[in-house]
Amino acid sequence: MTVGLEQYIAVSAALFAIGFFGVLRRKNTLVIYMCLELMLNACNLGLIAFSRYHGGMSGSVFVFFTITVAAAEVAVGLAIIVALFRKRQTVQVPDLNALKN
Amino acid sequence: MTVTDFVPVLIQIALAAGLAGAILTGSVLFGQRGSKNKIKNYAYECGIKSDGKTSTRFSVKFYVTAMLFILFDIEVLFLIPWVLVYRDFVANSLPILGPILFFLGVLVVGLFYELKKGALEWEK
Amino acid sequence: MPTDTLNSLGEIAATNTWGAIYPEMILGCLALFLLVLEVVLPKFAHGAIPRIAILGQILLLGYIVVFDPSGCCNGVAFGGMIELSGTGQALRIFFLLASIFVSYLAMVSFENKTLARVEYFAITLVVTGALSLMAMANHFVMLFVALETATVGFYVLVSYFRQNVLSLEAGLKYLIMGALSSAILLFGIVLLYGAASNPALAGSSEDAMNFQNLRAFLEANPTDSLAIIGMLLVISGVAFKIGAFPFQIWIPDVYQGAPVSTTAFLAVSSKAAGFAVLLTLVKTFAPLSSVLVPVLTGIAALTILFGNFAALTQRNLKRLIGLSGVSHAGFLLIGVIAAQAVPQATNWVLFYLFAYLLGSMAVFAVFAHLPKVWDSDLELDDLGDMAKRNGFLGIALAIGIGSLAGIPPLAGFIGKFLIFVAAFKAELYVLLGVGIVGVVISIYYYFGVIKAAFFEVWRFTDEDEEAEAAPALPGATLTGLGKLTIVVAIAGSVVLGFFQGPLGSWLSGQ
Amino acid sequence: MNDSVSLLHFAIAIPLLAAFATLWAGKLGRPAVQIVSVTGFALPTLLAIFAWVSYNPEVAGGYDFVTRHNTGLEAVGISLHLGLNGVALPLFVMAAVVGLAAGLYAAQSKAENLSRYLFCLLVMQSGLMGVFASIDVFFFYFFHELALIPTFVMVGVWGGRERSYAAMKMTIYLTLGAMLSLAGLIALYVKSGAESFDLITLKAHLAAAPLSDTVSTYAFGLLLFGFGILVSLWPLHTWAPLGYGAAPSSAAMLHAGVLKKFGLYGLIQIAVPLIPGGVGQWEGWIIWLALGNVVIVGLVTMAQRDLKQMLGYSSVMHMGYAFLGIAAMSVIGVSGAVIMMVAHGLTVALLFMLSTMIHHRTQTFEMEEMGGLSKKAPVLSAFFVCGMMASIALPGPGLANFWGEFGIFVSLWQFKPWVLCVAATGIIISAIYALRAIARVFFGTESEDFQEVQKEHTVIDMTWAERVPALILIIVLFFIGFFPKTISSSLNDALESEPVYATTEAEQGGSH
Repeated sequence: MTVGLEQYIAVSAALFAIGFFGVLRRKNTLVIYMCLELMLNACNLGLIAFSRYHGGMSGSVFVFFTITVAAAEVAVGLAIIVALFRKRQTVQVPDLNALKN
Repeated sequence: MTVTDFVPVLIQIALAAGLAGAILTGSVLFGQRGSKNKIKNYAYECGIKSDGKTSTRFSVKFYVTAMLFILFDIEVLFLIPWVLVYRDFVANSLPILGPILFFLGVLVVGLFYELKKGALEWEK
Repeated sequence: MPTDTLNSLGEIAATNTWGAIYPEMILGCLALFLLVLEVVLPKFAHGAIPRIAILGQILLLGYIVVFDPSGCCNGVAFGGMIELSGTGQALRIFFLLASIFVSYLAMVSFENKTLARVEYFAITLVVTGALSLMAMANHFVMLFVALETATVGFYVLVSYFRQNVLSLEAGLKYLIMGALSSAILLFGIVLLYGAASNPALAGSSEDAMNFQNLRAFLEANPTDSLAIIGMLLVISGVAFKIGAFPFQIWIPDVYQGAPVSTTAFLAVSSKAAGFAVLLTLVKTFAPLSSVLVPVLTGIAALTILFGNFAALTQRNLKRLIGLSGVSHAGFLLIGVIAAQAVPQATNWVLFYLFAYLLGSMAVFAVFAHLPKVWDSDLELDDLGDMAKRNGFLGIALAIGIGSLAGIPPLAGFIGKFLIFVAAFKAELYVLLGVGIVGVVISIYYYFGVIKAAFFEVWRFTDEDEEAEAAPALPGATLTGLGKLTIVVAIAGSVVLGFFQGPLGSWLSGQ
Repeated sequence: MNDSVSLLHFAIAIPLLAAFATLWAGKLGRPAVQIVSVTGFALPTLLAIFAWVSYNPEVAGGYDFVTRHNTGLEAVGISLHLGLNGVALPLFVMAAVVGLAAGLYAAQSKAENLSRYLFCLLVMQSGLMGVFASIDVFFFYFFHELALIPTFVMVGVWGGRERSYAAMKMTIYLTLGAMLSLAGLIALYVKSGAESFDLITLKAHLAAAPLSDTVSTYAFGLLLFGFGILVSLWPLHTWAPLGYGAAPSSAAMLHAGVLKKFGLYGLIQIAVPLIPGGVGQWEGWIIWLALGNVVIVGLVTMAQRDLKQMLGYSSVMHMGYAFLGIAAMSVIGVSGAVIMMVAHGLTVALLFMLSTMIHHRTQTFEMEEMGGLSKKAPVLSAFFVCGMMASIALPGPGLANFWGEFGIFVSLWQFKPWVLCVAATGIIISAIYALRAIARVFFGTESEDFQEVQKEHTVIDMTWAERVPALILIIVLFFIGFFPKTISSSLNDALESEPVYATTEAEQGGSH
């Protein structure tokens, strides 16, 4: 058996799906956040695979930017989560219900 | 690629597992048994019951520093390709110095701001 | 490195017309300058920094409007990264105007709060620059980076009131939703890139994320399933940003929790940027319109209906305005769909956006002056008090709401009217019907706001009694600058209603 | 292209400016408010009368005082195109006169926060002047809405019983009607291929290339039901009595008297001439619904005990005649409808005003609780009797309404005699409720409620401040009644120039 583009894309799609459902299902904010990062990295994998197998660099270049963006998101996101934890002493989504009308 | 390319990985996994298994079984086989009682099975055989969580919380400062580190660490990503093509660009008089200097300038301003705000001071 | 590569790089470098994006450059540098000022200046001088930010933006806006209202040059630049056009220029002006209002609102709502004052304005500047780059993007890399710069900025702006749980929760919700939508968008881009960069297919290209190349590829093979899935994912990602139907869940909570200035920023600028992107993407995906148009039509209809019906039951002011904003997004979507058949519709969407900007800013400016410590818990009942205490704010609210409701002779009416004409020309009869129903429903809750503000109060209060009680609002004091800002917004709404004048002919001429 | 300004611009702009001046004059006190606002109402009236006198029907296209300005949407085919033709002129004058009366009455009324009240009224007035003066269909709609919005505010803020509910219901209904008619107008704009909202351009295009049957069916349907809601066409009329019942008198005068005619005016000037095909397809609907107005609403009117409610219903009822006159599509019928619109505007305004005066004296609108008012207020009762006689179109040359209904009935006779027979019952119905109202309110013995009221404060007759507006309305009513030619001649010329009316006239072999 040979590992080709299809396999990479399958893995990337699988990772993306896992991340997506994780975001929908999980209760712990930090875990949700990890799932989001997982989705971004799934996209990176796809980009690299495509640009490796189809030739052309733009995919690989895009990955640089994606990683940077992901880092920025992590920084800001964790800051918000920490601030919220200090205020509410919890990061469980069901407990964060002040905004229901 | 074919599966054969992955053989070294398999071998490594096998080696690691085997080594770990070997050491454990060795200690069971050749080690001398002491008397089994609860006290002896505690961590540190000093007779004092251990209390408190085994996992200790870190100060949030660690996280802040880690975030800042990531942010500035990522920028290296853009410097590596720059370094690789620098000579060719200069040789063909393509603009390359200006943009990267502007980029670094922004970074430096950020670092300056970060320092002045005391984000890196450990004791406050 | 091979010479032909270097030559092509040289050609690309030749298209780096930095002069063409001077407004964004200036905004970014101004933001850095503000940060430096903060750490350099002594504490007592920090009050000047917001004023410096606003002044700088006003100068920049004035320069653009007076000296190059129609942009320095058209066509693609930066190796196809951005496309300069009249539309881009109009949106540039739009975002600048919006961020001036937003900065002022922030100044107002930061009074009587203990907060870091300065970062807000720096971030606003950066986000504004990012948004107008987003409007000009001609390449998925540019689009994604600009979009994320704006979004990450918004995370901070939404959760800026660190002492207020609502603000933090809104921030977290926006964070998760925003990141999710970005990820979906990104995956869509990946699939499109994978389809369009496939050498085996006709019309593929190495730089497949450039919109022209992508369009060429889609024209070559319009039935590529990978590309279609990718397109749908990208559209969903953008739909998150504009709060269109299945993806509008975050809107009410985030709008309620965020500081009022951020709410205005999200409602106006973020939405407008989303529509700018959508306009570009609809052009790019034109070969797939057999799939795209039905999807967008469904989204638009459901968005209008949902937004209006959900707004009917709201008591909280910011939730109400947020949900009415959802229905406005639906109307704009009608314009975007029509733009495929009717070219002028693009300019009419722009006109609608300008009208929406003025109306919303008037309303949010009134909210910023209402007597509550946290504007998150403003209710309809707080309005009556306001109209009694301060007739000026009352008039401003009436005009702003009227313009949002699309009541003549206000700008919002002209905007809706143009959208309807576009829909008729494009023969979108279903959407037209839904739009009419939506207008009638929306009248109901906008009317409720007016009712809460005036019906009891206006009749039984005396002008002179008002005059002395005018500035006595516990929330924030209404300064001369504040009056000026509000007057600009409402005068804009009224004048654009009667006389569209230069803006009208400029947009029609674009 | 921008022309010089004409008196129409002033007629529209003066009330608007006066409105803001009034708001500002509120700081200076009541007299200032009254002076400024009355000026704002009087000047347009003078301009309108001047236009009436100096109107020249021989001008090309039938439109006099024509000007055109670009407001920035010329690329879309919209421009501020003003002018008056034989149909618009009488309504324009009527709007000005009723506005003046309403303004005079409001200025001396005891409304709280008078300056704001007059502000709304003046904005409404400027919208009304604009509606009948604009040739551009877009601005025709635009000015209508400009006049409509203050109505909601006035009903909601200064209204009487259940004003919130009434204002809400009016707003929803009228917005729906306006939206439908707007859709119809856009349909004309797009489907005619004219790419212009200019009525004259549209006419030219559609005369050259008429709309296809399907298009004309739905376009006319949209306009018919859109306008129909605005004119309170049965069974979409329920907002009207409720709204008028709750509205403050001046607002009711202006809306029932003038603004409501917008829909009929739109049918006469726009819908029928531009989509002659549509009328045929909807003829049955128009006739049956209009008969519903006349008969069913007429019977409902008879059942009313509340004076103001009764007036509201009767105004709804009379709209039915106008619809029938339009359905006949003959010059005589349509001109009759226009004359009736003018006369009805003046009459209903007068009656709403008088009913409020009665309320001031009896402290109630319940006709059961009144009676014998004529002894205390003979002048008031004289005015009221006169107004009632006018509104039921008492045969006789004195009052304008008679000419209107007469023309309509003649045209119906040529058109469909059976419709005439059904519609004629309306005369009896209206005679019954009118006479009964007069008898209950003014004659007979004083009810004990009324005597209770008299114990608290003495009932005085009409003051001069109240008489002046009433006199203005009555004088104009009689003037048109005695000299109907002053409007009908130019009106008929204008209608003759519309092929649709002229041809049907010839077919039905009628003459006038």
